[in-house]
Amino acid sequence: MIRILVTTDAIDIAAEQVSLEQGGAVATFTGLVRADDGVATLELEHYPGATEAALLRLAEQAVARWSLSAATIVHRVGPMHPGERIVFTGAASAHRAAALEACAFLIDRLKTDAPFWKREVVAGKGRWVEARESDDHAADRWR
Amino acid sequence: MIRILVTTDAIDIAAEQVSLEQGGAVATFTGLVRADDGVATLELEHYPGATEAALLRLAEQAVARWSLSAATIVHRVGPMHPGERIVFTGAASAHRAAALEACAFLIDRLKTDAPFWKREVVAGKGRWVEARESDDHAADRWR
Amino acid sequence: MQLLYFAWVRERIGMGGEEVSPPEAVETVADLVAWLSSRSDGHAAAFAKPARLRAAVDQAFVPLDTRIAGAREIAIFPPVTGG
Amino acid sequence: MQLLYFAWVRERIGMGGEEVSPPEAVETVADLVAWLSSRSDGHAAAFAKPARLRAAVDQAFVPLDTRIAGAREIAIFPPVTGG
Repeated sequence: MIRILVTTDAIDIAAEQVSLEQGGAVATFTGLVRADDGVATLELEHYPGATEAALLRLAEQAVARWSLSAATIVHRVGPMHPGERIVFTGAASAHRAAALEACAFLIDRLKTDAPFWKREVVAGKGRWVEARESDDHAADRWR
Repeated sequence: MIRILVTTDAIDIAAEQVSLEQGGAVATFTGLVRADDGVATLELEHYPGATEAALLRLAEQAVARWSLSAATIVHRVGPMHPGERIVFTGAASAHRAAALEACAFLIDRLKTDAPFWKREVVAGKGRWVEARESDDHAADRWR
Repeated sequence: MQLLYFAWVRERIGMGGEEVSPPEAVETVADLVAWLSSRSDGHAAAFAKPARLRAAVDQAFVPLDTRIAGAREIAIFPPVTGG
Repeated sequence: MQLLYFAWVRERIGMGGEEVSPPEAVETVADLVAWLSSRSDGHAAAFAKPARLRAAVDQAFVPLDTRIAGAREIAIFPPVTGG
Protein backbone atom coordinates (compact mmCIF):
# COMPACT_ATOMS: atom_id res chain seq x y z
CA MET A 1 0.00 0.00 0.00
CA ILE A 2 1.37 3.39 -1.02
CA ARG A 3 0.19 6.58 0.66
CA ILE A 4 1.19 10.05 -0.57
CA LEU A 5 -0.09 13.20 1.12
CA VAL A 6 0.83 16.87 0.59
CA THR A 7 -1.05 18.90 3.15
CA THR A 8 -1.27 22.19 5.02
CA ASP A 9 -2.46 20.30 8.12
CA ALA A 10 -0.32 19.02 10.99
CA ILE A 11 1.08 15.52 10.36
CA ASP A 12 -0.63 12.84 12.45
CA ILE A 13 2.23 10.44 13.24
CA ALA A 14 0.13 7.92 15.17
CA ALA A 15 -2.31 7.46 12.27
CA GLU A 16 0.53 7.18 9.74
CA GLN A 17 2.31 4.59 11.90
CA VAL A 18 -0.81 2.46 12.28
CA SER A 19 -1.49 2.47 8.53
CA LEU A 20 2.13 1.27 7.99
CA GLU A 21 1.88 -1.64 10.43
CA GLN A 22 1.71 -4.38 7.83
CA GLY A 23 4.46 -7.02 7.87
CA GLY A 24 7.00 -7.41 10.64
CA ALA A 25 9.06 -4.23 10.47
CA VAL A 26 8.23 -0.52 10.22
CA ALA A 27 10.84 2.24 9.89
CA THR A 28 9.92 5.92 9.93
CA PHE A 29 11.60 9.26 9.59
CA THR A 30 10.19 12.58 10.79
CA GLY A 31 11.69 15.96 9.97
CA LEU A 32 10.93 18.85 12.29
CA VAL A 33 11.20 22.59 11.72
CA ARG A 34 14.36 23.70 13.51
CA ALA A 35 14.73 27.06 15.23
CA ASP A 36 18.22 27.60 13.74
CA ASP A 37 19.40 31.19 13.71
CA GLY A 38 16.14 32.54 15.10
CA VAL A 39 13.81 31.20 12.41
CA ALA A 40 10.27 32.20 13.46
CA THR A 41 8.30 30.81 10.50
CA LEU A 42 9.14 28.36 7.73
CA GLU A 43 7.10 28.51 4.54
CA LEU A 44 6.98 25.58 2.15
CA GLU A 45 6.11 26.20 -1.48
CA HIS A 46 5.56 23.33 -3.89
CA TYR A 47 4.61 22.52 -7.49
CA PRO A 48 1.08 21.11 -7.24
CA GLY A 49 0.58 17.98 -9.31
CA ALA A 50 4.28 17.52 -10.04
CA THR A 51 4.98 17.13 -6.31
CA GLU A 52 2.50 14.32 -5.81
CA ALA A 53 3.73 12.61 -9.00
CA ALA A 54 7.37 12.82 -7.84
CA LEU A 55 6.55 11.41 -4.40
CA LEU A 56 4.48 8.61 -5.90
CA ARG A 57 7.36 7.70 -8.21
CA LEU A 58 9.76 7.56 -5.23
CA ALA A 59 7.39 5.39 -3.20
CA GLU A 60 6.87 3.03 -6.15
CA GLN A 61 10.62 2.70 -6.62
CA ALA A 62 11.07 1.88 -2.93
CA VAL A 63 8.27 -0.70 -2.93
CA ALA A 64 9.77 -2.44 -5.97
CA ARG A 65 13.40 -2.31 -4.78
CA TRP A 66 12.82 -3.53 -1.22
CA SER A 67 9.58 -5.56 -1.67
CA LEU A 68 7.81 -3.33 0.83
CA SER A 69 4.36 -4.11 2.16
CA ALA A 70 3.71 -0.36 2.61
CA ALA A 71 5.32 3.01 1.92
CA THR A 72 4.15 6.43 3.08
CA ILE A 73 5.32 9.95 2.31
CA VAL A 74 3.61 12.92 3.95
CA HIS A 75 4.90 16.46 3.36
CA ARG A 76 3.49 19.58 4.88
CA VAL A 77 3.28 22.81 2.85
CA GLY A 78 2.40 26.40 3.73
CA PRO A 79 3.56 28.26 6.85
CA MET A 80 4.78 26.37 9.92
CA HIS A 81 6.71 26.97 13.13
CA PRO A 82 9.77 25.53 14.92
CA GLY A 83 9.09 22.10 16.42
CA GLU A 84 6.33 21.24 13.95
CA ARG A 85 6.59 18.21 11.66
CA ILE A 86 7.48 19.09 8.11
CA VAL A 87 7.96 15.65 6.56
CA PHE A 88 7.28 12.00 7.38
CA THR A 89 8.50 8.95 5.46
CA GLY A 90 7.73 5.37 6.41
CA ALA A 91 8.41 1.91 5.04
CA ALA A 92 7.05 -1.48 6.12
CA SER A 93 8.51 -4.85 5.21
CA ALA A 94 8.78 -8.41 6.44
CA HIS A 95 12.35 -7.77 7.61
CA ARG A 96 14.03 -4.83 9.29
CA ALA A 97 16.93 -4.17 6.90
CA ALA A 98 14.53 -3.55 4.01
CA ALA A 99 12.33 -1.21 6.06
CA LEU A 100 15.30 0.76 7.42
CA GLU A 101 17.01 1.15 4.05
CA ALA A 102 13.81 2.04 2.20
CA CYS A 103 12.93 4.69 4.80
CA ALA A 104 16.37 6.31 4.39
CA PHE A 105 16.03 6.11 0.58
CA LEU A 106 12.67 7.89 0.70
CA ILE A 107 13.89 10.87 2.72
CA ASP A 108 17.26 11.15 0.95
CA ARG A 109 15.72 11.13 -2.51
CA LEU A 110 12.78 13.34 -1.53
CA LYS A 111 15.33 16.06 -0.69
CA THR A 112 16.57 16.21 -4.30
CA ASP A 113 13.73 14.78 -6.40
CA ALA A 114 10.57 16.52 -5.22
CA PRO A 115 9.67 20.16 -6.04
CA PHE A 116 9.50 21.85 -2.65
CA TRP A 117 11.12 25.14 -1.68
CA LYS A 118 11.72 26.42 1.85
CA ARG A 119 11.54 30.08 2.81
CA GLU A 120 12.63 31.11 6.30
CA VAL A 121 11.34 34.19 8.08
CA VAL A 122 13.94 35.57 10.50
CA ALA A 123 13.28 38.83 12.36
CA GLY A 124 10.47 39.68 9.95
CA LYS A 125 12.63 39.15 6.84
CA GLY A 126 12.12 36.23 4.44
CA ARG A 127 14.97 34.36 2.73
CA TRP A 128 14.92 31.34 0.47
CA VAL A 129 16.88 28.36 1.81
CA GLU A 130 19.85 27.35 -0.36
CA ALA A 131 20.08 23.78 -1.63
CA ARG A 132 22.88 21.77 0.00
CA GLU A 133 25.47 19.72 -1.84
CA SER A 134 25.39 17.15 0.98
CA ASP A 135 21.78 16.38 -0.01
CA ASP A 136 22.90 15.58 -3.56
CA HIS A 137 25.53 13.19 -2.18
CA ALA A 138 23.02 11.51 0.13
CA ALA A 139 20.61 11.01 -2.78
CA ASP A 140 23.38 9.75 -5.07
CA ARG A 141 24.18 6.76 -2.89
CA TRP A 142 20.84 5.19 -3.90
CA ARG A 143 21.49 5.48 -7.66
CA MET B 1 17.59 12.22 26.84
CA ILE B 2 17.73 8.43 27.07
CA ARG B 3 14.59 6.41 27.68
CA ILE B 4 14.68 2.64 28.35
CA LEU B 5 11.52 0.68 29.03
CA VAL B 6 10.94 -3.07 29.40
CA THR B 7 7.23 -3.63 29.82
CA THR B 8 4.36 -6.12 29.60
CA ASP B 9 2.09 -3.30 28.35
CA ALA B 10 1.35 -2.39 24.73
CA ILE B 11 3.88 0.06 23.25
CA ASP B 12 2.47 3.58 22.83
CA ILE B 13 4.14 4.77 19.61
CA ALA B 14 2.58 8.25 19.63
CA ALA B 15 3.89 9.00 23.12
CA GLU B 16 7.35 7.63 22.29
CA GLN B 17 7.52 9.69 19.10
CA VAL B 18 6.57 12.91 20.89
CA SER B 19 9.19 12.37 23.59
CA LEU B 20 11.81 11.92 20.81
CA GLU B 21 10.90 15.14 18.99
CA GLN B 22 13.96 17.12 20.05
CA GLY B 23 16.25 18.41 17.31
CA GLY B 24 15.42 18.36 13.63
CA ALA B 25 15.31 14.65 12.77
CA VAL B 26 13.66 11.61 14.34
CA ALA B 27 14.08 8.04 13.05
CA THR B 28 12.17 5.12 14.53
CA PHE B 29 11.92 1.38 14.09
CA THR B 30 9.00 -0.77 15.21
CA GLY B 31 9.06 -4.56 15.21
CA LEU B 32 5.72 -6.37 15.07
CA VAL B 33 4.85 -9.95 15.99
CA ARG B 34 4.50 -11.80 12.68
CA ALA B 35 2.00 -14.60 12.11
CA ASP B 36 4.62 -16.78 10.36
CA ASP B 37 3.81 -20.47 10.21
CA GLY B 38 0.63 -20.09 12.25
CA VAL B 39 2.17 -18.55 15.37
CA ALA B 40 -0.72 -17.83 17.75
CA THR B 41 1.21 -16.44 20.71
CA LEU B 42 4.74 -15.15 21.13
CA GLU B 43 6.24 -15.14 24.63
CA LEU B 44 9.21 -12.98 25.48
CA GLU B 45 11.42 -13.95 28.40
CA HIS B 46 14.20 -11.66 29.63
CA TYR B 47 16.88 -11.32 32.30
CA PRO B 48 15.57 -8.62 34.64
CA GLY B 49 18.18 -6.04 35.56
CA ALA B 50 20.71 -7.24 32.98
CA THR B 51 18.25 -6.39 30.19
CA GLU B 52 17.78 -2.79 31.24
CA ALA B 53 21.54 -2.41 31.76
CA ALA B 54 22.27 -3.78 28.27
CA LEU B 55 19.72 -1.49 26.64
CA LEU B 56 21.01 1.53 28.53
CA ARG B 57 24.56 0.73 27.40
CA LEU B 58 23.41 0.54 23.77
CA ALA B 59 21.53 3.84 24.01
CA GLU B 60 24.53 5.53 25.64
CA GLN B 61 26.82 4.26 22.87
CA ALA B 62 24.44 5.61 20.21
CA VAL B 63 24.11 9.01 21.87
CA ALA B 64 27.90 9.34 22.10
CA ARG B 65 28.64 8.04 18.58
CA TRP B 66 26.04 10.12 16.71
CA SER B 67 25.64 13.10 19.10
CA LEU B 68 21.95 12.33 19.52
CA SER B 69 19.58 14.65 21.31
CA ALA B 70 17.44 11.64 22.34
CA ALA B 71 17.45 7.84 22.17
CA THR B 72 14.63 5.49 23.15
CA ILE B 73 14.41 1.70 23.42
CA VAL B 74 11.14 0.06 24.43
CA HIS B 75 10.84 -3.74 24.49
CA ARG B 76 7.76 -5.66 25.37
CA VAL B 77 7.99 -8.89 27.42
CA GLY B 78 5.47 -11.59 28.34
CA PRO B 79 2.82 -13.05 26.01
CA MET B 80 1.73 -11.19 22.88
CA HIS B 81 -0.13 -11.83 19.63
CA PRO B 82 0.48 -11.35 15.88
CA GLY B 83 0.32 -7.71 14.82
CA GLU B 84 1.31 -6.39 18.25
CA ARG B 85 4.41 -4.23 18.71
CA ILE B 86 7.31 -6.11 20.27
CA VAL B 87 10.09 -3.53 20.06
CA PHE B 88 10.54 0.17 19.36
CA THR B 89 13.82 2.02 18.87
CA GLY B 90 14.11 5.73 18.18
CA ALA B 91 16.87 8.29 17.70
CA ALA B 92 16.71 12.07 17.44
CA SER B 93 19.43 14.32 16.10
CA ALA B 94 19.98 17.67 14.43
CA HIS B 95 20.50 15.93 11.08
CA ARG B 96 18.83 13.00 9.40
CA ALA B 97 21.83 10.78 8.63
CA ALA B 98 22.73 10.55 12.33
CA ALA B 99 19.16 9.75 13.37
CA LEU B 100 18.71 7.11 10.66
CA GLU B 101 22.03 5.38 11.34
CA ALA B 102 21.63 5.44 15.11
CA CYS B 103 18.13 3.96 14.87
CA ALA B 104 19.45 1.08 12.72
CA PHE B 105 22.36 0.59 15.16
CA LEU B 106 19.97 0.34 18.12
CA ILE B 107 17.79 -2.38 16.61
CA ASP B 108 20.69 -4.32 15.03
CA ARG B 109 22.68 -4.43 18.26
CA LEU B 110 19.65 -5.04 20.47
CA LYS B 111 19.15 -8.31 18.55
CA THR B 112 22.52 -9.67 19.69
CA ASP B 113 23.39 -7.74 22.84
CA ALA B 114 20.28 -7.81 25.02
CA PRO B 115 19.10 -10.87 26.98
CA PHE B 116 15.67 -11.61 25.50
CA TRP B 117 14.39 -15.01 24.36
CA LYS B 118 11.38 -15.66 22.13
CA ARG B 119 9.10 -18.66 22.47
CA GLU B 120 6.45 -19.27 19.81
CA VAL B 121 3.25 -21.15 20.44
CA VAL B 122 2.03 -22.93 17.29
CA ALA B 123 -1.02 -25.19 17.41
CA GLY B 124 -0.80 -25.32 21.20
CA LYS B 125 2.89 -26.36 21.19
CA GLY B 126 5.68 -24.07 22.36
CA ARG B 127 9.11 -23.86 20.73
CA TRP B 128 12.07 -21.60 21.44
CA VAL B 129 13.10 -19.43 18.49
CA GLU B 130 16.63 -20.15 17.20
CA ALA B 131 19.13 -17.30 16.99
CA ARG B 132 19.95 -16.27 13.42
CA GLU B 133 23.43 -15.83 12.01
CA SER B 134 22.17 -12.91 9.89
CA ASP B 135 21.55 -11.00 13.12
CA ASP B 136 25.20 -11.47 14.13
CA HIS B 137 26.29 -10.07 10.78
CA ALA B 138 23.94 -7.09 11.05
CA ALA B 139 25.27 -6.30 14.53
CA ASP B 140 28.89 -6.74 13.40
CA ARG B 141 28.72 -3.92 10.89
CA TRP B 142 28.55 -1.43 13.77
CA ARG B 143 31.70 -2.73 15.49
CA MET C 1 3.01 26.98 -23.88
CA GLN C 2 2.30 27.45 -20.20
CA LEU C 3 5.21 28.59 -18.03
CA LEU C 4 5.29 28.20 -14.23
CA TYR C 5 7.69 29.92 -11.82
CA PHE C 6 8.44 28.92 -8.23
CA ALA C 7 10.24 30.30 -5.16
CA TRP C 8 12.62 33.24 -5.85
CA VAL C 9 12.16 32.86 -9.61
CA ARG C 10 8.45 33.55 -9.08
CA GLU C 11 9.19 36.41 -6.67
CA ARG C 12 11.67 38.17 -8.96
CA ILE C 13 9.43 37.88 -12.02
CA GLY C 14 6.44 38.95 -9.94
CA MET C 15 4.04 36.26 -11.12
CA GLY C 16 3.49 32.51 -10.79
CA GLY C 17 3.41 31.86 -14.51
CA GLU C 18 2.50 33.07 -17.97
CA GLU C 19 1.46 31.80 -21.39
CA VAL C 20 4.12 32.34 -24.09
CA SER C 21 4.75 31.44 -27.76
CA PRO C 22 8.51 31.50 -28.28
CA PRO C 23 9.92 31.70 -31.84
CA GLU C 24 11.26 28.54 -33.51
CA ALA C 25 14.87 29.48 -32.76
CA VAL C 26 14.13 28.81 -29.08
CA GLU C 27 14.88 25.10 -29.07
CA THR C 28 15.91 24.21 -25.49
CA VAL C 29 15.01 25.23 -21.95
CA ALA C 30 18.25 27.24 -21.86
CA ASP C 31 17.21 29.05 -25.05
CA LEU C 32 13.83 29.75 -23.47
CA VAL C 33 15.44 31.23 -20.36
CA ALA C 34 17.66 33.50 -22.49
CA TRP C 35 14.68 34.57 -24.60
CA LEU C 36 12.53 35.28 -21.50
CA SER C 37 15.27 37.42 -19.91
CA SER C 38 14.45 40.36 -22.19
CA ARG C 39 10.77 40.48 -21.24
CA SER C 40 11.21 42.59 -18.06
CA ASP C 41 13.72 43.64 -15.43
CA GLY C 42 12.18 40.96 -13.19
CA HIS C 43 12.77 38.25 -15.79
CA ALA C 44 16.33 39.50 -16.27
CA ALA C 45 16.96 39.36 -12.49
CA ALA C 46 15.41 35.91 -12.13
CA PHE C 47 17.39 34.42 -15.03
CA ALA C 48 20.71 36.26 -14.56
CA LYS C 49 22.54 33.07 -13.49
CA PRO C 50 21.19 30.09 -15.47
CA ALA C 51 23.48 27.72 -13.51
CA ARG C 52 21.26 28.38 -10.48
CA LEU C 53 18.09 27.36 -12.32
CA ARG C 54 16.33 24.02 -12.63
CA ALA C 55 13.44 23.07 -14.87
CA ALA C 56 10.63 20.59 -15.43
CA VAL C 57 9.01 19.87 -18.78
CA ASP C 58 5.48 18.54 -18.48
CA GLN C 59 6.16 17.94 -14.75
CA ALA C 60 9.34 15.86 -15.22
CA PHE C 61 12.68 17.30 -14.01
CA VAL C 62 15.05 17.83 -16.97
CA PRO C 63 18.50 19.35 -17.67
CA LEU C 64 18.44 22.85 -19.19
CA ASP C 65 19.67 21.60 -22.58
CA THR C 66 16.46 19.60 -23.03
CA ARG C 67 14.51 20.42 -26.22
CA ILE C 68 11.09 21.96 -25.62
CA ALA C 69 9.29 21.17 -28.89
CA GLY C 70 5.82 19.85 -28.09
CA ALA C 71 5.97 20.76 -24.41
CA ARG C 72 2.73 21.98 -22.88
CA GLU C 73 3.96 23.07 -19.43
CA ILE C 74 7.46 24.23 -18.52
CA ALA C 75 8.38 25.12 -14.95
CA ILE C 76 11.50 27.10 -14.02
CA PHE C 77 12.70 27.23 -10.41
CA PRO C 78 15.70 27.15 -8.05
CA PRO C 79 17.22 23.86 -6.80
CA VAL C 80 14.66 22.15 -4.58
CA THR C 81 14.93 22.31 -0.77
CA GLY C 82 12.15 20.10 0.60
CA GLY C 83 12.22 17.48 3.31
CA MET D 1 27.28 -18.13 44.05
CA GLN D 2 23.87 -17.47 42.55
CA LEU D 3 23.08 -19.20 39.25
CA LEU D 4 20.28 -18.09 36.90
CA TYR D 5 18.87 -20.07 33.97
CA PHE D 6 16.79 -18.72 31.07
CA ALA D 7 14.69 -20.03 28.16
CA TRP D 8 15.22 -23.72 27.33
CA VAL D 9 18.10 -24.00 29.79
CA ARG D 10 15.64 -23.04 32.54
CA GLU D 11 12.97 -25.39 31.17
CA ARG D 12 15.26 -28.42 30.92
CA ILE D 13 16.72 -27.92 34.39
CA GLY D 14 13.24 -27.25 35.75
CA MET D 15 14.10 -24.14 37.74
CA GLY D 16 15.04 -20.52 37.19
CA GLY D 17 18.17 -20.66 39.31
CA GLU D 18 19.97 -22.11 42.29
CA GLU D 19 22.67 -21.31 44.83
CA VAL D 20 25.85 -23.40 44.42
CA SER D 21 29.35 -23.61 45.87
CA PRO D 22 31.55 -25.27 43.25
CA PRO D 23 34.95 -26.75 44.25
CA GLU D 24 38.14 -24.81 43.50
CA ALA D 25 38.89 -26.93 40.44
CA VAL D 26 35.90 -25.25 38.73
CA GLU D 27 37.73 -22.21 37.33
CA THR D 28 35.76 -21.08 34.27
CA VAL D 29 32.15 -20.87 33.14
CA ALA D 30 32.83 -23.94 30.96
CA ASP D 31 34.12 -25.83 34.00
CA LEU D 32 31.00 -24.79 35.90
CA VAL D 33 28.74 -26.08 33.13
CA ALA D 34 30.58 -29.44 33.10
CA TRP D 35 30.39 -29.67 36.91
CA LEU D 36 26.66 -28.80 36.95
CA SER D 37 25.87 -31.46 34.32
CA SER D 38 26.11 -34.24 36.89
CA ARG D 39 23.56 -32.71 39.25
CA SER D 40 20.45 -34.10 37.51
CA ASP D 41 19.15 -35.49 34.24
CA GLY D 42 17.72 -32.01 33.57
CA HIS D 43 21.13 -30.37 34.05
CA ALA D 44 22.69 -33.01 31.79
CA ALA D 45 20.10 -32.33 29.06
CA ALA D 46 20.43 -28.54 29.36
CA PHE D 47 24.22 -28.60 29.18
CA ALA D 48 24.71 -31.45 26.68
CA LYS D 49 25.99 -29.09 23.95
CA PRO D 50 28.08 -26.32 25.52
CA ALA D 51 28.56 -24.68 22.08
CA ARG D 52 24.86 -23.76 22.20
CA LEU D 53 25.21 -21.98 25.54
CA ARG D 54 25.92 -18.36 26.39
CA ALA D 55 26.69 -16.83 29.79
CA ALA D 56 26.77 -13.64 31.78
CA VAL D 57 28.91 -13.04 34.87
CA ASP D 58 27.50 -10.39 37.18
CA GLN D 59 25.15 -9.35 34.34
CA ALA D 60 27.85 -8.85 31.69
CA PHE D 61 27.92 -11.19 28.65
CA VAL D 62 31.16 -13.24 28.65
CA PRO D 63 32.76 -16.11 26.66
CA LEU D 64 32.54 -19.52 28.33
CA ASP D 65 36.29 -19.62 29.06
CA THR D 66 35.89 -16.65 31.43
CA ARG D 67 37.15 -17.27 34.98
CA ILE D 68 34.47 -17.18 37.65
CA ALA D 69 36.50 -16.44 40.79
CA GLY D 70 34.72 -13.71 42.76
CA ALA D 71 31.53 -13.82 40.71
CA ARG D 72 28.30 -13.31 42.61
CA GLU D 73 25.76 -14.04 39.87
CA ILE D 74 26.25 -16.30 36.85
CA ALA D 75 23.53 -16.69 34.23
CA ILE D 76 23.49 -19.51 31.65
CA PHE D 77 21.18 -19.33 28.62
CA PRO D 78 20.79 -19.95 24.87
CA PRO D 79 21.83 -17.33 22.28
CA VAL D 80 19.52 -14.33 22.63
CA THR D 81 16.59 -13.79 20.24
CA GLY D 82 15.04 -10.44 21.15
CA GLY D 83 13.94 -7.54 18.98
